[in-house]
Amino acid sequence: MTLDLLYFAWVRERIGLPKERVETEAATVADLVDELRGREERYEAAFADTTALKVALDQELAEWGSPLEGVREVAFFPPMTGG
Amino acid sequence: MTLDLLYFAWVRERIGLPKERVETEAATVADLVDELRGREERYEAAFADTTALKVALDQELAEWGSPLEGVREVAFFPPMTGG
Amino acid sequence: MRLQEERFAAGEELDAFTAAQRGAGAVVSFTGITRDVAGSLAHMEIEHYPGMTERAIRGIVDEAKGRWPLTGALVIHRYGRLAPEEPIMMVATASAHRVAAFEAAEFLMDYLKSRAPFWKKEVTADGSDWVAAKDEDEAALDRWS
Amino acid sequence: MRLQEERFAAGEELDAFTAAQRGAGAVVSFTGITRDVAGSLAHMEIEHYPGMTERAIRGIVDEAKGRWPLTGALVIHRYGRLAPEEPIMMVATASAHRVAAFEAAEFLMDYLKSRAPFWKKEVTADGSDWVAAKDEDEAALDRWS
Repeated sequence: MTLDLLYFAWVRERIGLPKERVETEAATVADLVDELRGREERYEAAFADTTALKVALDQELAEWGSPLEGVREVAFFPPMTGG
Repeated sequence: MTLDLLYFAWVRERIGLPKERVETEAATVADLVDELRGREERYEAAFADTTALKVALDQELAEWGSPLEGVREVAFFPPMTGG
Repeated sequence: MRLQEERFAAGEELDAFTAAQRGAGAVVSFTGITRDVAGSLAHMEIEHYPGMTERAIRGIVDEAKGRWPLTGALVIHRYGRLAPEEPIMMVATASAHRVAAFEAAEFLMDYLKSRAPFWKKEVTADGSDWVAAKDEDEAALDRWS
Repeated sequence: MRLQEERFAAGEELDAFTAAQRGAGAVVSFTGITRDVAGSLAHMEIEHYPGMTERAIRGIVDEAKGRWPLTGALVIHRYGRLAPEEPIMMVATASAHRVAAFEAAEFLMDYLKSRAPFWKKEVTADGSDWVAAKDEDEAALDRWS
């Protein structure tokens, strides 16, 4: 499956890019994160503490256990600080 | 003792004047109201239901049992509707 | 604190108030408007108790400043004759943080409603009626005691 | 709902919003301002997630309109680079009665804080830092559940 990954705020800064396209067979968000962590140290740095991170699937907030089936866009970011 | 009495909103309308000066020996607000009630029907009409009224002594909200000693100005009015 | 017969522009007042704040991250405003409920309001008359009104508002504002860390608070209230859809009054509060600004504005409104000596009369084609105080407005004060 | 880089004037927005309401007796506004806490803020940068931001704000506004009888609701949020003491965002709500207008404005703010995809970075002479989300902001949502 092809996924667009988006990174925001310090996740984007640690990984060093705002967006990338990946091929993956990961079933859940957690599986995808494990896969990314194994890639390079900058991913390991970004995903070291997932309790400090949030994830959105196709622009809706989701959970680490959420399935990726049918999803096109996955975004990782720290807790929002709007307002 | 000389008191300035002030009336507002429908209390003023029922009594038919905004302000008057009275001589009284009433010890409390309740005594004063009893005295006024005995005067004329328009006072009886204004003070018929004192639970619907508020009183201020020298521009501070007070109670029906509050003493009048040292007071100069007594105001009667319905519950406020500011804001 | 201002007590006036003339109409005021809430936006201008908000901008002037905001510009005067130092270190405020949050500004809350409330504007009360003469509402033409039945489509029949000719005008509204607001009576007040000169002297006590100023004293009561000052007391309420001082109490708010004691309870919340405000950089400033504004109260404008009109009296006299108001047309439908005109601003009756406004409050504005400013603080470093939003919760203080919101709570202080609500506190000011709750107390101005029930403890500042204003009385509203609605005049329609059919006659006029004093606006009755609502039990819920008196009950709203319990939140702050 | 507006998402923009340009500065806006809260007073003008408030007046335009108020003028567009029918039957509103109460208008509440909140303005968030870039606060220069230590006297050292050079500027603030606000990043957002285009697409999701609009969707999230629309969802929050719709939820507010479902919960309270509002005659209208406004959200303006900026992104990009902001100087100190500039307006970051504002919300305005209008209703027949004050409690609905206040609660809806607080609801909008609580959700915009923690559920709209914005991230603030403070840039000072010493470097830059992402603003950390506060536990109390997340806890504030409990009030509405």
